[in-house]
Amino acid sequence: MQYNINENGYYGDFGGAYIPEMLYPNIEELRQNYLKIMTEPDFITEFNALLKDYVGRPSPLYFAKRLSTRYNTKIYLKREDLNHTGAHKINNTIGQILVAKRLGKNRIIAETGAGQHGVATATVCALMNMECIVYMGEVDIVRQAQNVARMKILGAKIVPVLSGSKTLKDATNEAIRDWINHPVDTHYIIGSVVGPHPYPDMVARFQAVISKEIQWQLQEKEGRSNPDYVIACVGGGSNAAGAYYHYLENTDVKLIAVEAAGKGVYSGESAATSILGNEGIIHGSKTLLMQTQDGQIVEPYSISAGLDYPGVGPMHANLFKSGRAEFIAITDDQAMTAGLELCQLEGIIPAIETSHSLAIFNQKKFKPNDVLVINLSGRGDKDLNTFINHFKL
Amino acid sequence: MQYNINENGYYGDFGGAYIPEMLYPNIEELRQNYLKIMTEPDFITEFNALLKDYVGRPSPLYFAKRLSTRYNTKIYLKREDLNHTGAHKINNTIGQILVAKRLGKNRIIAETGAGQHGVATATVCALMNMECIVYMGEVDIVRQAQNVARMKILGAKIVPVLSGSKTLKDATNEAIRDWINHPVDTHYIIGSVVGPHPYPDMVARFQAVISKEIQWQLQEKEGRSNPDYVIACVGGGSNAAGAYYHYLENTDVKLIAVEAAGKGVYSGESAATSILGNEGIIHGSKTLLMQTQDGQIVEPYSISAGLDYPGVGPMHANLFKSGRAEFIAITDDQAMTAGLELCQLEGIIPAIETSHSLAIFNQKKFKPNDVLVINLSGRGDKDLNTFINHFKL
Amino acid sequence: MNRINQKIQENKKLLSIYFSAGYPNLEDTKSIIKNLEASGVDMIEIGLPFSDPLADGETIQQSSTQALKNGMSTALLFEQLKGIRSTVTIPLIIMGYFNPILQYGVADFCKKCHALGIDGLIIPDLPLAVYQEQYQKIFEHYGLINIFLITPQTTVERIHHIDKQSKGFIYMVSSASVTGGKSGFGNVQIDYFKRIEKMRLKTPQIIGFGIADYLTFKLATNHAKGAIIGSAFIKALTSNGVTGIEDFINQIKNEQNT
Amino acid sequence: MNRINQKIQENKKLLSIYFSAGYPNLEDTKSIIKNLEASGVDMIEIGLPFSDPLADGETIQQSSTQALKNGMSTALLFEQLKGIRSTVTIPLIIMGYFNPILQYGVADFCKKCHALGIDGLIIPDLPLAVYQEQYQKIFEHYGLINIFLITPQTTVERIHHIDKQSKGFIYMVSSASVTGGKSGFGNVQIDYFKRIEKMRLKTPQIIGFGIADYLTFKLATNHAKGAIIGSAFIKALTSNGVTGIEDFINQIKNEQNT
Ligand SMILES: Cc1ncc(COP(=O)(O)O)c(C=O)c1O
Ligand SMILES: Cc1ncc(COP(=O)(O)O)c(C=O)c1O
Repeated sequence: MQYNINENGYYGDFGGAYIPEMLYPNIEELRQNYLKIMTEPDFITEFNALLKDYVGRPSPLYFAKRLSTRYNTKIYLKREDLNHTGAHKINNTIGQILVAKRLGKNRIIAETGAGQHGVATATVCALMNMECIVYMGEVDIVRQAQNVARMKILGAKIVPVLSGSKTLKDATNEAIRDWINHPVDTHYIIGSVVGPHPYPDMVARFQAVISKEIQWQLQEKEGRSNPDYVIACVGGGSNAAGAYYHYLENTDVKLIAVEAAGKGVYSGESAATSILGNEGIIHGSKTLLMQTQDGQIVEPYSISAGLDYPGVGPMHANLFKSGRAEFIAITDDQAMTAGLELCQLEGIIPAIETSHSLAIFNQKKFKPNDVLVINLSGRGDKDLNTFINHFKL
Repeated sequence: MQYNINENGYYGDFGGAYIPEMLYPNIEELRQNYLKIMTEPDFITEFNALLKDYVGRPSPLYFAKRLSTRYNTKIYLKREDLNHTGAHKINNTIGQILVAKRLGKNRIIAETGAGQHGVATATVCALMNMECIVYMGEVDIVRQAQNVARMKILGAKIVPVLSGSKTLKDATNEAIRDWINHPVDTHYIIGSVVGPHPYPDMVARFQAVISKEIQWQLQEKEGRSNPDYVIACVGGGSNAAGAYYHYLENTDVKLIAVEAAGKGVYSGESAATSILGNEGIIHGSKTLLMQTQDGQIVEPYSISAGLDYPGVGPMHANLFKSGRAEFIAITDDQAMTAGLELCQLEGIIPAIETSHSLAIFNQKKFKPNDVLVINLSGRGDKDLNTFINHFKL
Repeated sequence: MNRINQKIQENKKLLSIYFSAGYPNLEDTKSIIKNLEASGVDMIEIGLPFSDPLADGETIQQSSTQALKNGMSTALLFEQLKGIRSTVTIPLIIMGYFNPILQYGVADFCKKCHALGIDGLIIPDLPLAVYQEQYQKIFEHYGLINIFLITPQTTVERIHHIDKQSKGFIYMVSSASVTGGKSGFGNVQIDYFKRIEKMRLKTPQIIGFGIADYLTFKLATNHAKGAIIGSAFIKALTSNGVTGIEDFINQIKNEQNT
Repeated sequence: MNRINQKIQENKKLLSIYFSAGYPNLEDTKSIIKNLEASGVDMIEIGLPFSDPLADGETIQQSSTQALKNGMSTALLFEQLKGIRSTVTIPLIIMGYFNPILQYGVADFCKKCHALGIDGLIIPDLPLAVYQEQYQKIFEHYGLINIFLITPQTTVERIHHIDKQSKGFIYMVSSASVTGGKSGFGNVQIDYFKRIEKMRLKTPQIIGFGIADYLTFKLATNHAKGAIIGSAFIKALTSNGVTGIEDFINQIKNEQNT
């Protein structure tokens, strides 16, 4: 079975490009060029040099001793939190800004939820001297104020989005509208493995550096390049896609995707797409999404802005449907508790998104000799107030 | 001439251990053991493994293209901002916690100004399961609120210091008093190359990894291991000590130390110790400090909490007196402007401490072929509000 | 022959009006349609509201959101359209995003449209290629015309391709914009209109986006078979309600001081 | 013979009092000294205030800070002490941190002390080794005794070493603490006092830190030649001023209800 994308832009039944004609030229330009650009030697050189010298890759694969002892299994953390700007998001924005440059674009738009993708986009725009406009839901602007400040200081323009649930989904709509309004000079840097083909594939390829590094790092540490489990949280699914990428077709490696169950999967305030969603179209892609019987998209909820999205990328829809990945839903409270536990056991403050992955130990037992790699997708500096308020510290 | 420490614990005329008898056993225990511990193979292995897998070293040496173009010279940034917790401080706290463990201590105290050292200490205490008490001036608690939140989440106890100028100097006094009160079980992790011997030397050795990496990284990039200039900001001087360390005796490499001139060197609100200070004793060390004719220590001022200190480490006092390093004073405004410039040219938000180093281009011209290494000692996430307010963004 | 094709053959410039079903009030659908026909409109696009209308500007977004809040749904819209053909004769087109149609079931949806006397569909986010591969047969089976869009950025090759696949008319988007953008046309648009005119496509074009009044309607229809008004009409509905429809249409059709 | 050594030879337990010069009022120095002597105190430590007294607790910190605010300085203290020996006969010791002394010039400082009739110095942050290497000759030249400290953590070897170097008395810090800590002694302190007693050092010990009242003074002097009161005295000064000194000293010397 094939878990990566096929030549038509689909992962099994999922994917494609369900876009209005207004976006056809942009998407087509990208589709025709992305693989060509990504395989040009000068692109590869520039991309790799920036990943190394600017982003700080390779990110370490850290054996979490105290956490491993606590749960009596072998836990490695893939330290994407140590990347420049503090999350995996920058792997993708570095890649896309280089693509945009080669496509002759000079204006960049992006959506953001947690603000990490917005910061990562504002960062590469500063680096490449491009105009940067970031769409962000008003709810997220409040709960991720720190990242808003960072974007401003980096020179980006932030446009508050007031429609819908005023979160990531709505910011994405607004970014797409901007792109329709600026079809020639603008590149839209999508922040996850969502959107019309070729975005899911392009973003997954840029994030694939994560699993590529895990392979040799684990070889160094454990004498084997395959862990038993790779575990990642899934909002749109880009950090998971990157962590799974080189293991997709290798079924010795079990994949676990962790979704946000908000106040409880069936509480009406949740973002657990795999359980609550079914097949449909969101943001140009056929995938799983949370929707009414009528096909209206449901407003999701999660304490973490980056998982507060009613869909998942088409790769993940296929991993779910095929059973290739196991999906686990984690509530706000479970995530917060697991996040705080990591702080106090390992001295690492994880993003609340990431904290969801760390909470799987409540739901699943592992064997003492199991080798787990948890993708530590981002640091929690943006979430300090949420932690402080949640635990009344 | 010798610029590193001599066997008596002095850099030229500076250094020594001017401590009350109450601290004699602690300091003596440390003095007798630190070099022995630091050269034990198992210490070296553990230290290096943590630097690599936990801290994320080596930190990149990044060629800043747009900044170099702007100032028509070759500027490399040593990316200590990418370290876990966001500054160079963790190099030292990792080292000291391993020393403390080997000395059988289970209670850790620290002072902090910017909060970076406090966070770095809280972090390693969580990692090693030790009690952590951090002394911090009340003024700094307000202006570095983000780091206060981080320390709390990491499980540290923060003790507000209300004496004196309520900043770094006073926090240091208070930490020393704590140590006097807890002479047996407690290790004091000093955060800079200050304090009684052997602290300046021990901290410098832990930070020396910075210049060790610069040597091979620059060799890779420029075919030479010696830059023309190494530039670093100096509060107590630990990031500078680390960046200079392997170049100290190599006078082909010019050293530039950047101090905080606050509202102007002679404004009465400054922390430019080399200009305003003279020889004296502060925190157990003979060095340069800002003092009245009567030997009372003067309360310093800088917009940056980490440079808001009336002394410098004895190594720097000697580098100044001997002329080995050039000292440049940068005002609040100059630093803020240079910090914002880096954000918008390179997509890197520096700490305000670090921003001082970036402002030297206002005061000094370099040749197009000069190779400069600026130690990017920390990231500016803790300073976002200060940036936003300063520039009314 | 499909009512759209019949209408196209009439020797006149066509005025088509878009509205969001269920707005301003849930039960306005039928009376809006009747009023539009009575006012002399040539064709109607009934908007099936969607929660996330990503090709639409604020006006249509808000009318969709309100319509959904009012309780509009696919089933209800079909319910409201029952018997519409007993009085209304002009072409009726349903315009909606693909997901609600997909959830209803594309075949069921088409079957229902056919039964109600709907003549065509505009589904902005159903790309031509997917339509052809998966849905064209169903549409044709139920005698529904699927309307394709072109924009100023559409390449010549693709315009010819779309022309070949099109029945009824081509929805010619006046400028690179979501709906409800600035109204009025500059030289860029006029050049584009002329460029398309010169291509002498087999399928007539109806221009949409940015048409709001007599002048823009006139300008657009100088170069095309007709023009579509959406956001401007919804704004008028918001201000003046169903009873104001006749006045609004008169203003479009007759030069007068506004 | 130095007044300290003479005093030590007296067959009695010694009460020594510390105060910060310039506190509560800038000009109180002389009258505090006189009142102390009049009240029967055996020895006085005159605190030269320092901005950053890192071995001191809150009480002495605050008195130092206030003294500096009042305008106290090294030169002024010397000025105030001029002629003190015309009336005061008990030993006078200056206790201060090293930096102000260094800035004055150690030799000048000692010379001045000598001229004024000061008998000794306590400089907590001037380590024994540095003293021996650099300053001992100067001190001796001016007949000043430098007083060294021992603490419960000081090793036996070091105690012997300090004993050998000491003249006058050894300042025996009662517990691991800055000044002004909890007053009162537990078993740990008593054991420590006994341990030192048993060492039969050549230099008499005077115990400081944690002595506040009759009971603690009594306990300490059971095991040592004398005891020093600092923070408790300063607190009394803060509450009752210079005129309350006699009462305070009486309370220390005589068992009574407090
Ligand atoms: C740290 C972190 N992890 C995870 C996510 C979720 O995104 P994705 O599912 O694309 O990895 C985000 C989104 O902002 C994030 O900031
Ligand atoms: C980022 C950063 N740079 C520099 C400093 C100054 O310390 P030092 O002079 O010891 O490097 C600090 C202190 O907190 C800091 O946080």
